[in-house]
Amino acid sequence: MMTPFLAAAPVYGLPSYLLVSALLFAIGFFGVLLRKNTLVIYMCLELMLLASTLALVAFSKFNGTLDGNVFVFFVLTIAAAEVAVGLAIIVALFRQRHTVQVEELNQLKH
Amino acid sequence: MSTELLQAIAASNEWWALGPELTLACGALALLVIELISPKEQHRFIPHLASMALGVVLVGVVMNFGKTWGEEELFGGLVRLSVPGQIARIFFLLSSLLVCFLATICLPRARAPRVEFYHIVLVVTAALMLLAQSNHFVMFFVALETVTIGFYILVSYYRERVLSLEAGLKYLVLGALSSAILLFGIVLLYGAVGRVEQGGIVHTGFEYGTVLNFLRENPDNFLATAGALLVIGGVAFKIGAFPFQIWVPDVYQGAPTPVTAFLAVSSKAAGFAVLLTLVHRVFSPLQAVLVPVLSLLAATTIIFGNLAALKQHNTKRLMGLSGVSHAGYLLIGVVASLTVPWAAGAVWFYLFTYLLASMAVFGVMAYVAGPDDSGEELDHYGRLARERPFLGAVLAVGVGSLAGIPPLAGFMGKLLLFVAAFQAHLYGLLVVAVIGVVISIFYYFGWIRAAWFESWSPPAPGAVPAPRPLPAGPTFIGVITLAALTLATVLLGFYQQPLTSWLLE
Amino acid sequence: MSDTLFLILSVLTVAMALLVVLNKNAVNAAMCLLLSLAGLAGLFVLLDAPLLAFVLILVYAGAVVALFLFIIMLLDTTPGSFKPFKPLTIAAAVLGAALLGLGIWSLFGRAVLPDAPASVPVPTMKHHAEMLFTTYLLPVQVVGFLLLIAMLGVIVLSKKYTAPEDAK
Amino acid sequence: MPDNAQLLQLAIATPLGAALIIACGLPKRFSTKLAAAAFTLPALIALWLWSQFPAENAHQYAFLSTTYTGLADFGISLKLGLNGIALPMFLLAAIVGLAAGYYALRSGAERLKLYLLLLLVMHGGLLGVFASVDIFFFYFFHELALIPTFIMVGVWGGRDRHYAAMKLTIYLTAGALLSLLGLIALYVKSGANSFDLIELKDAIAAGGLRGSTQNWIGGLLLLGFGTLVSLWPLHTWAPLGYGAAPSSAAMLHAGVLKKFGLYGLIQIALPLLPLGMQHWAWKLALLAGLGNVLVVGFVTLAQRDLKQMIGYSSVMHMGYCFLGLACLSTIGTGGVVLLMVAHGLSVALLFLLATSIHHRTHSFDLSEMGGLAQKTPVLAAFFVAATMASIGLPGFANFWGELTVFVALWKFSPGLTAVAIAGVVISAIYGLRAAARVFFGPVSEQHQRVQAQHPPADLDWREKLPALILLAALLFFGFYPKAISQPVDQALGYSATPKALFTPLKTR
Repeated sequence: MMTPFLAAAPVYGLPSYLLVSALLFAIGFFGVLLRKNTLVIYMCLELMLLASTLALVAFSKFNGTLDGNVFVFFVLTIAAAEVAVGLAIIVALFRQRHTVQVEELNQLKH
Repeated sequence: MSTELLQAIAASNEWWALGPELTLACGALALLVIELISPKEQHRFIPHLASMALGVVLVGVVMNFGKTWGEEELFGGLVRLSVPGQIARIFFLLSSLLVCFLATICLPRARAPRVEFYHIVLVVTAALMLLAQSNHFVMFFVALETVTIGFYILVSYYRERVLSLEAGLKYLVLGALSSAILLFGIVLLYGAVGRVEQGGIVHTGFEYGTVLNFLRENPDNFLATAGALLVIGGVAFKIGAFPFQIWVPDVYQGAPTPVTAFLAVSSKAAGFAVLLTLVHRVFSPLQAVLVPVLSLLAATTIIFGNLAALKQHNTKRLMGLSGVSHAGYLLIGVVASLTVPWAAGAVWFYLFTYLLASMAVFGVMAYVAGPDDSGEELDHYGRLARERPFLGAVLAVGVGSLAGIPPLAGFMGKLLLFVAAFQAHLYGLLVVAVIGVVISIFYYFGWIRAAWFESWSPPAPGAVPAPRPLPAGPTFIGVITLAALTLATVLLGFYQQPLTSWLLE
Repeated sequence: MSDTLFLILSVLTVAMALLVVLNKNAVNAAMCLLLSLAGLAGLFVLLDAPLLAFVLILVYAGAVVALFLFIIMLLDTTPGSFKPFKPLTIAAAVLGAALLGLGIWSLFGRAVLPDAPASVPVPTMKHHAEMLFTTYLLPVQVVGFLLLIAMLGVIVLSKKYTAPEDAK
Repeated sequence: MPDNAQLLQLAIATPLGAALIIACGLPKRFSTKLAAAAFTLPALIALWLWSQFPAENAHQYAFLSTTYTGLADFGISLKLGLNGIALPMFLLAAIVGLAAGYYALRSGAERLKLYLLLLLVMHGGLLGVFASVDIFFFYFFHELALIPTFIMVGVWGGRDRHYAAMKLTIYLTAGALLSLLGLIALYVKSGANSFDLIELKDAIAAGGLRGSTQNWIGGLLLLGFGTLVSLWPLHTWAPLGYGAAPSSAAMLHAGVLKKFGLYGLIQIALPLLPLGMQHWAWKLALLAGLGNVLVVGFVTLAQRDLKQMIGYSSVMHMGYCFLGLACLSTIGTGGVVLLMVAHGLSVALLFLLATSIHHRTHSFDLSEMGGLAQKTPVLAAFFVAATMASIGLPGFANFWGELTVFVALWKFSPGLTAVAIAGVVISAIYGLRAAARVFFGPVSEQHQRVQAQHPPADLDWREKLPALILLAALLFFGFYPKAISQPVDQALGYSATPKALFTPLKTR
């Protein structure tokens, strides 16, 4: 499936960047689903956001508009703020429960 | 990009048009400053300052209602002034005012810091208002994330309680996941639309209007359709539609009661405000895809929400899951609004009745709950009607309105949605909705039964539970607020002129 | 040249991202995230966005990953493994994988994409600044408030609070 | 001096307003007085309006008034008025409400203020139902009256009240929602875009509705209204609910509120959906004849509990109403209206007397009673009279209703007429047997013990007055049925004639 596409594009163009972006996004998504450790889950969430920024930058270049690049600034800022709040919650939780494993954080009944 | 062009864009930054948002933001800053400079014993006045700021802005917006500046795009197209935007402003201001009222009941009891709470509520309110009026995906995403991050903090606000922190964590993980999905959707739209040059000005796929034009010409563009669906999926998370509702019960239960109310009312309404804008002004050429997707979403949401709520005894989880089913009914309105334009007004009408009723119920919950408000069970309402008949009556009216029992406002909301659905020929969805309403009678009625029909479940033999302390009697302001909410709920059931004259124009 | 670089960088980014997910040790995961970020920054440079690459390294490598490492060391947790496979997780994973496959397949089969970069000069810091402070001035202000409430939130969540009633 | 239209508004507003004032915290002493006044005034107004009613134009609405509530764009407005069919029902609501209210005032119920408040809301809703020309408000007032019923059963009810309240709520809400869907369907499909019954009639007369559309809307309405009127097999809520309900609530619900569905079928379904009703007529008649009359009749025979028995008997009598309706003729429908009024009065009287008996015997179980007539001759006389009325003996209003229905039914189906007449025999058996068990024969052991502790006294005035009101009305209509039949006849002549069935309909 991939061979004709790679063969047809001697210079790696937009599709290749999008492929990398999609893969990163998927890896992050599965990480969130599968990992137990909340910290690693956060890292996977960051990966998903970064995947979007890669696609943004690539689109920005190939579309010839700068707006995508500017949006990346906002995304990075927001992602950093999210991490800060998330880590603060983890630290506060750790003080009470001494664990960061999601499976053990289940006082809320299902 | 030439300097002149930049100056022209800068000139369209008309800050005065964002007066309400700016006032709230400045008010939020002022709260922090006042906390710093005033002596500590006077800090208990700060909540009232926040409420006053919200009240003043609310009055200002209501007084200026109708004097909108046409369908005007400001800030180079980032923000768009419109009548629905004004309605959304009023909605969020009213809701936040009531959240502040709930917070004055709950926060002192939980011994939690206060000033920061009101600060965040004010900022989130301003962001919600911007979100409903945004006309540009960058603005949309930034405002949405401000709201979301504010909610992460508010949900985990009781840092002494594991449940609150756990809820915050869950909300954060799932919220960030949905944000990432939404962001990817925006990126795909941006990429698909590309560069559009019109009259010397370059437009991008971030602008709603440009996306709309693009989709009109290429309604079957795969990338754009995928992006639109991802964006809708992200919004569906905010409104708690199936299958994105998994966070709802846990987060609602763990969050402090005022925050639960804020989530249930404002966050959901924001989702619908955005959904209506997107469906009508951005993705309308994709109706062939959107109608089946949203219809399926609505049907499964109603069924799931009602069935899941049936088993609940914890009142906050019950409110959460029944809120999911309300989102389902509202989705029917959104679907109907694609063919019957006035249905958008009906959605707002429903949201207003939902605001009044659920805030009344949350007010009663705040009084009934002890210091720990996440473990409130239906059984705790056993003596409510006898000991506190006022709270019992408020609860009955609120729950009745949520259930959609005439003559209360909630019934009128449902009626308008049903009529709209009929006119849009959504018969299948109507059947599902009616089944949902009948199921919902079970659990709503169970709640009223718990409060009014005493001793409905005999206590287990042997284990005599310690008698719960009497629910706190409401303060004067509490009585006034709850009575006003109740009265409005009853009156809107009889006489809808004040709302319909706005919403259904 | 740039083709080779692209191959190297993209393989680095994706492989390191995979290792973030697969690594049992949280510290190693964080280090892998750092390397993945470095690869990503390289890709940004290839895409004519050196400024963004710089910011990415500054914010992520300098602050976010450092924060992660700091917290991991602080909490000193046992290495986390994978969640047991619950039906719900499996269903979501299968669904996600199917969607991803479909997405990638359709991306290259059906999507209409520009194949050559538009001929625009490499954006400089001035270009970015002009846009941020004219067109996007309002979102910049909003983000300022976002950072403010995030800061306040972190303070509230971390600082011990004595209620005024207790203080008396 | 307000004009008659305003008086009609006043009659509905009085109980609701009084309820609001009591809700605001009026002291108990004033509350009872206010409630008494609020129960009396609508009855007086109803009598006055009856005397003023232009009998020769009974098919048109008199005393019309329209109030806009903000939904004028949807064709919803509070439009009040009475025609020849609505007038007797309005009168019934006012009379039964008066009796039930007086009975409640002195019933000494716990939390009396709340009880009166709910009863007033219910009464206001009932009056509103029959005075509404707008079918949206018709439905709305019904729900307004229904909600207090649930609460009253749940709070003041007898045995099994929680289960009964729950079952009542589910059945009746589901029924009401189905009928609401039917009404909305009419609204959309008729093209009138109005809930105003007059405009709906005009729109349908002008455009007509396709037969298939009529069929499904008619089915929806029959299912919804049928549940509300306890059509077999959807009747199971009724005996249970009435068995548990406090007396005043049972009087108002069984006597008046339950007639909502029949009234809706007569006023809305028959004139607007003639083909749809024709489609369902035989099915309805079979369900009602075999189910309501025969099956429920035998079940009633087996009852040992006085209140349950009355509950079942009311389900059974609804069967006659459905049978009359299924005839699709002026005479049959007119008989149904007569029967509705008569049954409303008699069943309310029976529930009242059953509660009075319970006060004296402390039981509803027929096997635990006996010989009460020696101690309470007046009560016995009232009960026997009520039973005879309910069976349909001449001299009481029920006689005319049943007679007219049977005459119409004979043309429709002689077989079903036989079934219906067998039903009369059944109801005579259980009615007279119950009267005999309670009042005559030897005193049971159980009852002797109760009598020793609480020596029974005869009816006092607080019980006698409401009972007298109901009995007098029964006798009045029994001897002068023209008072109802004339306006009904007039009104039906224009709307529900079989003629309408055969006029050619333009298909849309």
